[in-house]
Amino acid sequence: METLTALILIFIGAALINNFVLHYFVGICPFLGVSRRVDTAFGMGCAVTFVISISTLLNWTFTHFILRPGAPLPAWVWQSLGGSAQTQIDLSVLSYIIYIFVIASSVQFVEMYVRRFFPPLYKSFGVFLPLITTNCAILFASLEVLKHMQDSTELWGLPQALALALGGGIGFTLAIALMAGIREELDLCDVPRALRGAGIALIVAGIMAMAFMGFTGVEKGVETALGSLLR
Amino acid sequence: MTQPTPGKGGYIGQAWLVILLALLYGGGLAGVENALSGKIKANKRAETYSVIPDLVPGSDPDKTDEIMVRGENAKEGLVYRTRRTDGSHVGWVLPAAGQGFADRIELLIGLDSGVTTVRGMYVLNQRETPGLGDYITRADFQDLFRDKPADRPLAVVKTDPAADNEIRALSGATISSESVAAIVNRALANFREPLRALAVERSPGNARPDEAVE
Amino acid sequence: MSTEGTTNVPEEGPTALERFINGVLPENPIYRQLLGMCPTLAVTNAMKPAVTMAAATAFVLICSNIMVSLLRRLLKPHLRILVFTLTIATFVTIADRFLAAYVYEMSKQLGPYVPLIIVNCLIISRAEICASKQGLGVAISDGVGMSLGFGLGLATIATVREVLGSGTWFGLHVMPASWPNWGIMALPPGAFITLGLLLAVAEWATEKRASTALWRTVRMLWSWRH
Amino acid sequence: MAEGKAEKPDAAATAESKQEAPAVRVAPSPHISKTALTTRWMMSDVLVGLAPVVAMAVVLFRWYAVVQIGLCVLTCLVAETLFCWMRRRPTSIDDGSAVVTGAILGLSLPWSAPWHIAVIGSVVAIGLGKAVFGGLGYNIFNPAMVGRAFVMLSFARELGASAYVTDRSQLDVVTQATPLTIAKKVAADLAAGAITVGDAQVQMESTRQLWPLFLGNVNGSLGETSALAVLIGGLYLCLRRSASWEIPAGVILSGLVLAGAADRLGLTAFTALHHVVSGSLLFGAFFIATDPVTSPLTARGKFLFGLGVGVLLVLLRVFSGYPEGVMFAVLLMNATTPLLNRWTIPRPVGGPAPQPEKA
Amino acid sequence: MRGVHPPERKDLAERAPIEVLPTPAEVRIALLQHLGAPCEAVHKPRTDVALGDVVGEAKGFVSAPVHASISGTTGRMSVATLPNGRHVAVVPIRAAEEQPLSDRALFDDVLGGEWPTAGLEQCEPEQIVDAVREAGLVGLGGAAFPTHVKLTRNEDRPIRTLLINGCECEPYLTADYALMMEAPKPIVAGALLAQRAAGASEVIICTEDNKREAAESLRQAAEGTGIEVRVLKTKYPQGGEKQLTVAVLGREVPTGGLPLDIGAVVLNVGTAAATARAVMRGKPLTHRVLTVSGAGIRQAKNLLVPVGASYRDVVDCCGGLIPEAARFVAGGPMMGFTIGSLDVPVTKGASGLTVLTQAEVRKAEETTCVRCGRCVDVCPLNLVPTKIAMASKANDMELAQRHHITACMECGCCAYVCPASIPLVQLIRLGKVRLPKG
Amino acid sequence: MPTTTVALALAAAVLGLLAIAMGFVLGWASRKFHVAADPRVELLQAALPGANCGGCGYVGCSEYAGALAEGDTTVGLCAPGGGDCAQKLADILGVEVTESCPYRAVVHCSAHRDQRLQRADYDGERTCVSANLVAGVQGCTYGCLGFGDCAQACKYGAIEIVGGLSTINYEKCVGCGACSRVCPRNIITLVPFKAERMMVVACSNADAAADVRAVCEVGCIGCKACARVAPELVTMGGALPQINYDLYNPEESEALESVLEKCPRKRYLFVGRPTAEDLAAVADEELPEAVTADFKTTVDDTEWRG
Repeated sequence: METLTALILIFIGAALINNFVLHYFVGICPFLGVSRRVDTAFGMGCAVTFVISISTLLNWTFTHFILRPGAPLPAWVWQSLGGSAQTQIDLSVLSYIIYIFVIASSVQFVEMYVRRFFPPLYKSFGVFLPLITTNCAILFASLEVLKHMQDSTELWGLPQALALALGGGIGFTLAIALMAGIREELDLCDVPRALRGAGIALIVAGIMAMAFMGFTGVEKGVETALGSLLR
Repeated sequence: MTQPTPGKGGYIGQAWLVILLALLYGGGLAGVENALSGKIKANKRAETYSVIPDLVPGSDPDKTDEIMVRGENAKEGLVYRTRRTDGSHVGWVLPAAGQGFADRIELLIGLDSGVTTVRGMYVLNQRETPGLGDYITRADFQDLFRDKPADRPLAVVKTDPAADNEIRALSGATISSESVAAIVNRALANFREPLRALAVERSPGNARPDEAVE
Repeated sequence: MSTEGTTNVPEEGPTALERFINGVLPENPIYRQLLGMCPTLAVTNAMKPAVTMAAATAFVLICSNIMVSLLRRLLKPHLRILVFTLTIATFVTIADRFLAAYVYEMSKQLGPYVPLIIVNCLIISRAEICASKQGLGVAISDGVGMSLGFGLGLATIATVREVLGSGTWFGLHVMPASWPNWGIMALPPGAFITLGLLLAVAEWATEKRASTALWRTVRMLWSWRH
Repeated sequence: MAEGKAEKPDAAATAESKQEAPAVRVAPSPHISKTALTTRWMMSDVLVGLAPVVAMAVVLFRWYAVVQIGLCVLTCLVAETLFCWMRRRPTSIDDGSAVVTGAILGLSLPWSAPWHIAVIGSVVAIGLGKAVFGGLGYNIFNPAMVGRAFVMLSFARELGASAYVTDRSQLDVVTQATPLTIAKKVAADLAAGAITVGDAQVQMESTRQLWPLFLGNVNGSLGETSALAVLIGGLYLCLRRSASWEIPAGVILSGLVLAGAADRLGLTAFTALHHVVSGSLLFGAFFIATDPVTSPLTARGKFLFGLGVGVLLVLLRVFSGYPEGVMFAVLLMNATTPLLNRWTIPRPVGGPAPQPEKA
Repeated sequence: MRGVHPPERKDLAERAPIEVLPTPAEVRIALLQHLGAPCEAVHKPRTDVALGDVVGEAKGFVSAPVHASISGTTGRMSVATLPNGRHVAVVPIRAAEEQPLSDRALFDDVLGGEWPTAGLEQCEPEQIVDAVREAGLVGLGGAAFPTHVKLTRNEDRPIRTLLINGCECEPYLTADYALMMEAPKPIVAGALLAQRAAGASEVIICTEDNKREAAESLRQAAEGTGIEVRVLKTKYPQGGEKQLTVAVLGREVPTGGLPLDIGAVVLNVGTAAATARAVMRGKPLTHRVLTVSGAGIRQAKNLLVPVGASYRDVVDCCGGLIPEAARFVAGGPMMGFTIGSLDVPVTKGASGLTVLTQAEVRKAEETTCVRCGRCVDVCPLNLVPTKIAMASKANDMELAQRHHITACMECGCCAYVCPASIPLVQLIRLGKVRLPKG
Repeated sequence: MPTTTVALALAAAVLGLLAIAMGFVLGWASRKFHVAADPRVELLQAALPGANCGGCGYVGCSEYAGALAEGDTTVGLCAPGGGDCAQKLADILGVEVTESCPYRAVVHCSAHRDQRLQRADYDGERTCVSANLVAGVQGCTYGCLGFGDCAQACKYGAIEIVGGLSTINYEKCVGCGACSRVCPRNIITLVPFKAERMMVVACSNADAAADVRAVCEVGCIGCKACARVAPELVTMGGALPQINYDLYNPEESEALESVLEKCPRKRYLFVGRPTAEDLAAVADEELPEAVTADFKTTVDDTEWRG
């Protein structure tokens, strides 16, 4: 039960309270660049959610088995080379490189796969894939997971990692879809010339971030509420 | 990423540069890590250890050891056992974390050796509202926890404290204050008994610092 | 693959000085190119983290420019992005570890935003546009110029946010004691709004640029290539 | 307000032709219009609707209310003039929207807010809430709520729950925390197991009576205390069609249902009815959410918008760190308005037009 | 169903009997007076033509010939800009000294005399349709759709109901009212003929409840013919085809379709009367009843006007203009078109001339849309006018189409209620022009 | 320190293995999943920076490359790539500058406000395209409406409304054709400027003489005098003369002079004076598609409304 609560909290946290875009500022580039039309924005959001889940899964696996201090793979190599069981091999310095490699190659793989076998899907969603490689939201999710895999007070397993990825992806989709709706509206508005484009988009994002600040403390409220409900 | 073209030669053959660089960079990074990891670890350690004398008065940070303790909720947690310079057990530093108003709050709780009194509290990490909730990092707030009873839950009140287990909330930041108290309460509930058991089991004098403790 | 952008192209393009000047103002990465928005927004609540971030980015940018420029004749077109990424990620890791070792407080405060330099479009686009085509000297001066521009951008935003949000600048009190701190400036909305308004100011200033002496100077320098 | 007109190149042309004054005037149809109906008229209607609320605020909070609301209105007018001047446009203060924004902002602040909050809030409301989008009619978010949120996040201490109770006051009404703050605290304590059910009942005693909540003899922001005054003004607006009844209906309906559910589950210390009459739910439903510019166009969209505001505000009240959620709920729903407009395009009489083949 | 209630102002011309316009010195017959292909002139300049002679021949099925409305001599072809903006060729006819019919005789020829309602079985449907086509009959309510096209039977889409539209919901206009009051017989006769031609099983004459006297007069005339006279609620735009079918039959004409799609045909009362004249007397459509009204005219009148007469002649006949007159609207104030000068010929579809004064046309200055949604509330077609207008203005045709721009009938309700005085109808019309062709 | 050595070796090995694995998998995948595409797309993509910044409005470089290959868009949208990139893209696409003389916009109406007859005051949306929907704004249904849609559309500030007439400043005009696309009356065309000053027909009214006289003091009355003087250079399109610019030779000034002289309404005008600098500025730019003269009055396109 406690795990379930934790998962719910991680999910809500990533989607609403600490929304990736509006709170952590990751994924700003597509948030500003691909939010001119609602349909496109929604496609982008779905693609990000998909990729973020896949890459978090892969990166968690890499971290768990290779990169974290005391991971089984280097330990096995070390021991088979005759090292002592006490000493831990720490490869976490490679985390960043491996993460970005995994993200880039998985994106490319998925892109090629979808393009070959599901051309209509590629039309509507695959075209966003290359853009996602440089989307910091993906890397950020993996980094957050990494942080919690190094943190002794709250060790994350795969479910937690996926909850974060999914929440982050859905939160990104929500933010970019709202933004796109507003920007379609802004096309009909008499925005001062100097503000047109990125300027007004950022201010709208700022006001949206203000609105999302309203969710501050929801984690705590939900935690307490779930606690009392389950009791 | 650009679309790779199907190679005329072997694909790997084309990528020799990448592989070479990978090896080079990997080695280089390992070297950097080797050179710096000691210092980074020391930094991390220092963060906690520098406040230990403050949290448990009389303790010597250099004589502190880290032990894993299984709490009441069956989860293992790291606990610092602090000792005087002469090696006698003086108290515990218990790291705790929990949900604050905005985000997770991480803090350290200083306890006496019998876990009867809170000797101090220090907030390590927080992201509370600037200018409001983040007042929990101020010394005057943290001092409120000094010498509070550790055997029953602390309560947050808005008036001047009447009982000894009451803490006056920060004006305007009740929730952050309450969150801190709640984190302390929960950590104590989890570890009060196991720590007391440890303290009795290894009363000063016959404790061996590097012995693994279950 | 064609010869476009790869080995046998004679080296051409702007000179080192032009690259340098370009980076600072005319092609300012933040205000003109809108690159690297993520750190721009995330670490500018105060000057200290902003400057640290700018320094880290500068280190990575300059190093990756050097590396890419040295390797430029070996790059295969379809693998070049891979090489760039690998290089950048390596230098980012190094920067990250150095920060953790020597400025631990800052490293903690910057958190995930240091590793996120890897996906800062600025660095990869400099590698692509300049370093992979031009010599070492140009690449370095480009890196320095762009870094300065980036740092300038971060510093302006951080100045506004720190002064309004905490009444301080680099931690020093600059506002009267009665100044009510605008808490929002330290929060995400403040970042978005400040950058949005500063972009507008930059846009407005460029519109009026012909009349400003500063711009005339820059233009004069710019025209040296003719 | 001839925005966008002044810079048209035919300005001179019109002036020139005026001299000749040809008798004939041509124009597109229709050639008659409901002359009584203008934007200014709608805004003054809102002000009339606000009158009982303002009156109640003055009765309860005396000159604090007068100063607060007056300062907001004044600053909004100055800011409006300033921003029009910056854009080299003719001033648009005469359309009355700035007065409405100022009044609503003033009414949504606590009596104790210091003067700089009113000033900053008003300037931000007009500047970031309205001017950056191009002025009245273009804003995406409710200007007053943008200003309110800005100062709320900036000066959390002066606008937080504790700001309502200070010893500086000589007012009878502010001896106690706002009802929602009490309810929130009690619910949280109860959920955390810090107090017993009996304790909770004792602590809720002061707010159990519905009448004081309804009449307004309780603490709160200037405009939110009296449900009665809000209802009078709000119903007037709905009857005059200056506000769409669908929105308050949606807010109240979903508020009642959700608050009732929360009450059943023991997540809140208030009943559904208490939730509706306390805090700024009604004020928000009738005066803030109904801002036509930032709410959807169609009846269905408006109702959905109202439902959304109600749902969000109860959720925020129950779960979030803030005792009240109207401001954030309205801003969040404002962000969804374009999407709601997109999804609630009504079916035209005779069905949708046959779409031309896509190339 | 939604709509608006603009001030009716029908009292100005309501009581005025139909007068005959004195034969003008010159008429200018436009070669395109209907929806469809333009006519081709058949006479060289300086040819003598008699009243009723064909002046322009129809080309194509959806077209209608035009006829000389006076006797006289044709002149050199010229051009005119019709109220709807169409720039068309016109054939001028200079009036002969001698006109075949005096004013009184003309009235009797067009509307008076006997109109049998029995014994119409001898008229074959094809015969009726042919007569209607040769008479150049078009819808006199405004849209000017060639009538024979409407009445032609179609196996695939049988016509069940014939609606005779006497709603005349536009303010000021009383031409149909006057016709119903003074000449109910030809309306009834024409309705019966049209019913035979179209093969409709029922005929309903519709009018609004502010014209109860007209309904009574029609009821008397329709006694024993099986025609129902129905009185509907007064509301603008009750007389629109789509509104009428919904109000009477409870069925909606599909967007982009015709009433025919739901088995109905809608004819204006004037068209019905002209049908009777064309079939029973073999006379083409040369005259029509026109309301001249509004505060800017000295004397509001209902006039029987030859097609092609200039509005200046019409105004002169009504005592001229008052000095404050500022706007000439061909048609009613809600959907009518302004004309830049009075030298514009009257067409078959013209229903009136409303002259508004300076004071009436001074509109409030346009402000920005505050999205109050009043236009949405009144739109009889359930559209979102402000969105369509804004999309059209910003040239975002995708958005406009998503909001069903083509469904708009430009009735003007939205612009009538708009508190911001935005020319919504014009912007929507602009959007229709900007729509991708094809 | 064996730990260090092993860590070093392991780090290098892990990265190296990963690189090999990736290279292998992706290489295999790219063969396996290969989709035949326009070869130019790949070239274009290689020429683009690959920053995938989305600044061009397309989602990523590959989509922009695709759009370029399809001819849906123009080179030069890539901000990170800059001018060099645009040049490269143009080279790949084979976009060349074929025309030797620059085009310039010409307004085929020369009546200022007071020369137009039957004018009325207009209360409505103050744009040409909207005013064009209302009859009777002025008598001439062909002439310039003067609300300045073209001036608004001109990015170079080359159009000004002078006395109700759209007037082009040839110092600034670059011949982009934006004005001609927005003019609802289609009276702005692009004329090949073979010389600094070109002769143009400054009227679009195709009606007969009497009708023109009724609405305009200066409009062309279709007298055909010009066509008789220079039958090759000038052809009559109905009642309106048209200059055949293929045969137009700025050197033969007598022919031009005679045409100019013969015109009773003086509706032949010389316009323009693009400077040498201007010519140089556009010499390497891609020229827009020429807009050919179409003097039909656009009200004919609108739906019939009763």
